[in-house]
Amino acid sequence: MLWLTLIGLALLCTGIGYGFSRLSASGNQSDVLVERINDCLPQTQCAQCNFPGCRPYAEAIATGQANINQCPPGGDSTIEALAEVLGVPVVALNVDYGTHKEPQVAFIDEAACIGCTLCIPPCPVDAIIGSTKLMHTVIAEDCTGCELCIEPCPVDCISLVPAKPEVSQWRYPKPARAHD
Amino acid sequence: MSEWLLILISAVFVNNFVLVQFLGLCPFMGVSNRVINALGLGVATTFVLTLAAALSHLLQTYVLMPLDLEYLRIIGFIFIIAVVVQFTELVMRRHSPLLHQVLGLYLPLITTNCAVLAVALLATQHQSTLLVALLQGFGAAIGFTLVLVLFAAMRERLERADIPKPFQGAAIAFITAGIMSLAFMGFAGVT
Amino acid sequence: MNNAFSLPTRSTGNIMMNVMLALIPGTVLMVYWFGAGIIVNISVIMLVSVACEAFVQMLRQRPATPAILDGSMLLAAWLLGLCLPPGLPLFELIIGAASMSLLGKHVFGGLGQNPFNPAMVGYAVLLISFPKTMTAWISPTEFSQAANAWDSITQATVLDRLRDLERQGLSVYEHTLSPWPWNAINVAWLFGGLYLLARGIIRWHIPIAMLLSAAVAHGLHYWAFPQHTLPPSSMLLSGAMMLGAFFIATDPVTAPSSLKARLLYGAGIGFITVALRSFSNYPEGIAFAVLLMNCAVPLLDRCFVLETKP
Amino acid sequence: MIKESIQDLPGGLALQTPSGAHIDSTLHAMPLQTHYYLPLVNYQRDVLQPNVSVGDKVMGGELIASGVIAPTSGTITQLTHHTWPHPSLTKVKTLTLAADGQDDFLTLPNITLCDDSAEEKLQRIERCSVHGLGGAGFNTAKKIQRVMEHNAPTLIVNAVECEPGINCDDALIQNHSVAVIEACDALCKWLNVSNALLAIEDDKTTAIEKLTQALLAQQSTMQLAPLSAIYPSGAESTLVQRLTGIQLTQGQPAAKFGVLCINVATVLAIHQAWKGLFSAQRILSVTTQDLKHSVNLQVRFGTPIDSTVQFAASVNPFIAKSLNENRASVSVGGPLSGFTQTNDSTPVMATSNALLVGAMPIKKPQSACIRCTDCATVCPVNLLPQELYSAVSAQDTDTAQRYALDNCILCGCCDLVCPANIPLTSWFQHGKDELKHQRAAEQNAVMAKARSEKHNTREQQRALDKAKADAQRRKVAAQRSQSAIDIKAALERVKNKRPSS
Repeated sequence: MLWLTLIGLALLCTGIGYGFSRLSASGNQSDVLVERINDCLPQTQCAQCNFPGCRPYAEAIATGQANINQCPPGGDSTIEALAEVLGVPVVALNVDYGTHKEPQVAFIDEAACIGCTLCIPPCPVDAIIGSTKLMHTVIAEDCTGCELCIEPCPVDCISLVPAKPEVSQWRYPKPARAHD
Repeated sequence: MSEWLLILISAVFVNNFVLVQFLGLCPFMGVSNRVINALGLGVATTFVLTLAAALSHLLQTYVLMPLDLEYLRIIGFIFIIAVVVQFTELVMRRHSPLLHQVLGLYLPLITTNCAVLAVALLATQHQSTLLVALLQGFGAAIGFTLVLVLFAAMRERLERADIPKPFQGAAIAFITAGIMSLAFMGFAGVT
Repeated sequence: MNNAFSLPTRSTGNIMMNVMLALIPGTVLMVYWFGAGIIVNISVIMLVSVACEAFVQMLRQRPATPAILDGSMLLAAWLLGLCLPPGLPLFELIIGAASMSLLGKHVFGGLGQNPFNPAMVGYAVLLISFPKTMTAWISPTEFSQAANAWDSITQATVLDRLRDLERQGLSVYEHTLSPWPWNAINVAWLFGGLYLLARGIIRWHIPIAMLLSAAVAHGLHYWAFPQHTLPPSSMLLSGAMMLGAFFIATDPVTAPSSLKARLLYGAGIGFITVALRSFSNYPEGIAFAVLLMNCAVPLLDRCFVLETKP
Repeated sequence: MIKESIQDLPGGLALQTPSGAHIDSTLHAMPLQTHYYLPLVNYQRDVLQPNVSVGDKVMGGELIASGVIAPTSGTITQLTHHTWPHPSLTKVKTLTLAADGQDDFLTLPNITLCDDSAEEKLQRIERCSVHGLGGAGFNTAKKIQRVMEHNAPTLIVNAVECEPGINCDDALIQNHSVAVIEACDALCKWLNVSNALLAIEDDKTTAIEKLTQALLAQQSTMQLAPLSAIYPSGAESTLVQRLTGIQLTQGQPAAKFGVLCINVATVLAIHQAWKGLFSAQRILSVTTQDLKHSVNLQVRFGTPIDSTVQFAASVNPFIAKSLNENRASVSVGGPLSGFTQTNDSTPVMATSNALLVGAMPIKKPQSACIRCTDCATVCPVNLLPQELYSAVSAQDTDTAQRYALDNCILCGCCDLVCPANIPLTSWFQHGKDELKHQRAAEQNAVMAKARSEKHNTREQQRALDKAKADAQRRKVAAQRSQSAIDIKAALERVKNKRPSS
């Protein structure tokens, strides 16, 4: 009797296993996760995290190959958002990858530019326009301040400036609390 | 009718799994940081628990007892729970990807929820009918969902409170759960 | 802000003072019937809880004087004192006061942060830890020597006695109940509450919703089992009903924010109070009802994010 | 002629001006100053580029930057960083105009209501730099353009100044009621307005009387909407809601629903623009901090605050007294909505509707919030300020949004009633600003993501194309080299076949 039952159970297990293998489709769960992680990142595409862009970094986080504290432009708010999505504790930014700065944009000193076009391909968001032997310029609204164009410039005519003038960056300060 | 109502009330409040019997504490602490997550886990648990309670009852009554195999009860129930969870996940993924995206994360967690096994075990201890087992499972799950959601909302509020450093995080969560449990003790004796 | 507009100014301390003022008549009546034990309770609890408060403020390196002077702890201590039977052993009083102050308030960050009513936390801790002494409302005066046991045992024990009768399967009317001291005290609470309403310290939503739902729930129960329950007319004036409705449930810190949520909150307390009084092991359900509804407050607040005004 | 049955404001405060208050409704015109300071910044805090350079001579009315006109004729002497009337107390690029005393203005042709096109009328409003004079300083032409998309819009002329200490619109109406009604009628006619209302508090009896007379005299179709004097009845969202029933949420402009809600002084400015007059001045109330004495001045934009206050002091001895006692204390705006500014050469702008002179009231010590909900009772837009405060102070922007932080109109009622003296409005201002920046950052991230994806696909495509082209070239080269070898071999064969000589 016992043997019969065990055999029956084994058969049942096989059946269920077969059913599962038929039912289970290749999951797209990881894609969804990568997308949710990518949405938390600031999309500067600066590669400071040592990955070639925000999405590759998101993929690395999703597969557990990278930590959530490697994004200097995003700073603490990005780390908090990632911790929330992944259900892991919040950690401090890893300063090996850089420090958090206020938003900035690239600026080309147009007098010094020789029109070499070397800075155009590295720009991850196509924010530099210009042509051979002609002056280049940065579209400030599209620039993410990733600094990737600084290195290739042979005459060092690209610098980073604060994204917006002081007065539009100004925020109402946090009031004092009773026990601060 | 009033008997069924009593079973439900007893399962939801009086013998609340989390706050009175202290079962299923891991998801209670783990998935209560956001109300929306808590609700997701609660719904998934309700589904699985109700189904598992009924199936365990069937297994007990029609397989284990006639064959005198009651010593296999725990293994059998765990097997059933795992199957139900996996089954739920697969069906959900196939037929309702949206729901799966919302609840998918929590489904595997339910397998390890000791409350599910406890409900199945307790329901079979008192030689009850299938309907009673079903009601008990459902009531327990509703009770679980209720306190989970209440607790999640509470934790969202505590997150904004100015809690002394030594009590921040898990400490205050446990203290809060303790006081909630104290409140649920008021139901003691309701029959 | 600008003081050029002649707006009525009120401060936190002012609000607490008014509530304490409204507590005086009921307290006086309680002292009249139960003796100075009530005063002893209140003073011990006040002392211990203020000491706790000062200690915590010292640990957190914050000024203690304004925290004590806002009166919130004193008020909570007074309320807890009113709920305890006179002659409670000193160490129980200390435990109650410490749980109220530390567990009920300060672990959550102090004034304004606690999700549970501190006085009710203290009460529940005591009731569960020391059920025997906590339900012995025998007055120390000549009442205890009286021949008829019912005279010496007042209303909280009327509810107690009711439970015993019910357990024994006896009808309420086979025994004469003389709950009138408690009725009088409840009327005193009611007047205090009306004073608070008139001064605008509390709003009508919570007390009215609570009393209404308690009356409806009790009415249904009475209609179903008339011989096992008190008549609804005396129910609203029994136990701590009025104290709960006007002073405990209306604690703004632990009540929901919006008026709609407050109606639900009050109704929930009323219903649960009656349910617990009727079916649970404990004679009085208000403390647990308040704590249970406190559990639901964050969720209620999350559901009603806008104020609805008439 | 008078609109009946207006909904009550859900909340708000009846702010009484102190007894014995004296408001001077005469309009005192300020004499021409020697210097005017014109900040190169608009109401959205965008920095503007100047059209003129230092040393240029300008005529009154000349556009010296987009939306900024010269208030008089003179010479641009400086381009410096200068303070401007804003709570940030920051400095912005500012042009200094030294007046030449001629006060010559450019002349613009008259625009007639029937003959000229809508386009021309709008352009004229833009050209004369008409901005909202109620306090927000919106670009009026843009606002009207938005309303013109609607067929028969509703016009609400806002003359409600419920904040004590501000009475410039009251003074304007008392002095120019006929011109105001004329201007309103002209606007109605142009925009084909179906329903025109003029909202004013019911306690401004003189102004209402004069308006009624003017309405009768002009046979106007305007309706007067007297509102009970409860602060903040004049806020756009509550006003539109009460008069039309349209619920404005999340900072939606009323124009989207075909409602033009516009300040009464702005309406007059539009009308005057059509007549060729530039909008380079406004009426401004100067009030003592205790709100007991108030005068109304006609001030050109760019006039320094200190000279304005000095002039007010010369008109009213009580203001002079208050000024003597507290020389440095001036706040811009009313007692609730205003902010402290030092009494210096900071200029008056379109948004400055009042100056308060005197010592600021001392702030009472704060204590913890006990959720008493007094703030929710007075909130005119039905928010729960205590919950918002808890969310904003914990930097929980999601929760703050759930409690509708966007709907807050920053009226300051909750501050006034809070028993714990918590500066709630400052918190909400801070929270709104943080939210704005967060949303901008999210928007930028979305755009950058899209551009980066395009960049990546294009680069990949280019790499693929290149690889393909390389392969093709290699193949061709291989073929070519193969054929070269073949030719060589053939030549070789031919060579070998030839008999050697």
